Amino acid sequence: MADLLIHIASVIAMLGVIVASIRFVLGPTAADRTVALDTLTIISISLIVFIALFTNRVIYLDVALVYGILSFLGVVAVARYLEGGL
Amino acid sequence: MQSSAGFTFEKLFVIVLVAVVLVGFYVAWTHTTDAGNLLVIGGMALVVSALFVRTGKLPRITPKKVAYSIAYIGYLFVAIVKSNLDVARRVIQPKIPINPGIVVVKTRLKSPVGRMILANSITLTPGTLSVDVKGDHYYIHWIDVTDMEEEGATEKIVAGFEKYLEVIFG
Amino acid sequence: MMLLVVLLGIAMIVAALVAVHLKNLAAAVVAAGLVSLFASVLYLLLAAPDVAMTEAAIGAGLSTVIFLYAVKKTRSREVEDD
Amino acid sequence: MEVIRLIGAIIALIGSLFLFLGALGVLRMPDLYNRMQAGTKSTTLGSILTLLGIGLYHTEWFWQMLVLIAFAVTTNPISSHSLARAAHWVGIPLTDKTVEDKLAEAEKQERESRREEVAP
Repeated sequence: MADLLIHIASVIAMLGVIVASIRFVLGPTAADRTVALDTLTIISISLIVFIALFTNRVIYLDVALVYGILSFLGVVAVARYLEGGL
Repeated sequence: MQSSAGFTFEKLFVIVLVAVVLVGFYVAWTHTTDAGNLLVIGGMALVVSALFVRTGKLPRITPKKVAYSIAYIGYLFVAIVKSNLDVARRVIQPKIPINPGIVVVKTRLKSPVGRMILANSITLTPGTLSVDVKGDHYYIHWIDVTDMEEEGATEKIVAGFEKYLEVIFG
Repeated sequence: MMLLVVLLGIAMIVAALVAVHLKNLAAAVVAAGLVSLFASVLYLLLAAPDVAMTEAAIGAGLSTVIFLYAVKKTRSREVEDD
Repeated sequence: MEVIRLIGAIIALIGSLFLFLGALGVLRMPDLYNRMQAGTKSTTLGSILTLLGIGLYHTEWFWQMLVLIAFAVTTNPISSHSLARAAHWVGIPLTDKTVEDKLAEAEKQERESRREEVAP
């Protein structure tokens, strides 16, 4: 029962990746695409943890940690670029 | 090393405290109990925190502040859950019901850390997103504007958080 | 699992095409970041966590910042107005 | 033990549902700031619940999940706030339904003062 629910949860998260990708392709401005990228990164953290769970390897969690630390770096870089700073 | 105030025991205490927090994160991540490993990591954490700790002051910790901090975390979590139900309710309707606008509110907080936490809390609460901060005025994007004036918006958005943050950082 | 690998490959190709076709350079840099995000998850599925970690650090953090810095520098020398 | 795993799986399912709703909000909302509202709030609670649920489902990883939650919650509002500020500064338009924009006047004044500083 619990295993089935976890699998359903991972499929729903994957659907979220697809939906946010559509906004990434459509998005009229660079800032819209950056919002979509931010959302995709946060969903990917959960997706990586799901993959680590299904393959049962603790080392895969390190990739999720790197994304957790660095996910806001690219967004802040784009924001500084738009403001004319950097 | 910006040790402008010179060496004090209070600063040494802050450095050791930061190093202990860093080692705590490492142990939570790796579950290691090896003594040599912990010794090396503890030394590295001390070096890093000595490089980056600038302040030599520790805020006065009282039981009241601790109690208010715990209550604040609970209040914030309830606000996050409420905001998510609100967003979910809006998103799944065929015609999205929004009435957005950018309003200005004013804060009474003085401490910079308190203002930062207030801005981040506003971003996580129902229907509001802090767009810009100029002095003690926050410019907030509100998804459903019910009050355009400064006083009314302040009462509706920040008053609940300020009650706790004033005690914690006051 | 095989299906997920194929989907991620298609997503990488789409993101790369978006990056090539965009006229706005900042948006193209963001699209390049998306390519490396998908590539990182793909490396993870192919059982290479070390490569995935490097791709995450370099692709998401460093290359975005350096690309934007380079775009900024180039533009300020070529455009004479404002 | 089995009950805790089941509770963890249900929490993870609710969290992934919020992640999906956040992505749907990013797709459906009419302008950048409303997209950001959906994208920040829903994904924050979604990742908290998903990671917490997996931590309960696979109990050996509970502390790793807490570290991941700490990083996700602290970095998420910061990136959203900085991007919203930059977007308003470069003049990305709000949707037609907008009733009020107090920041536009303040930014106009700031642009004037910057121009005066640069001019001499």
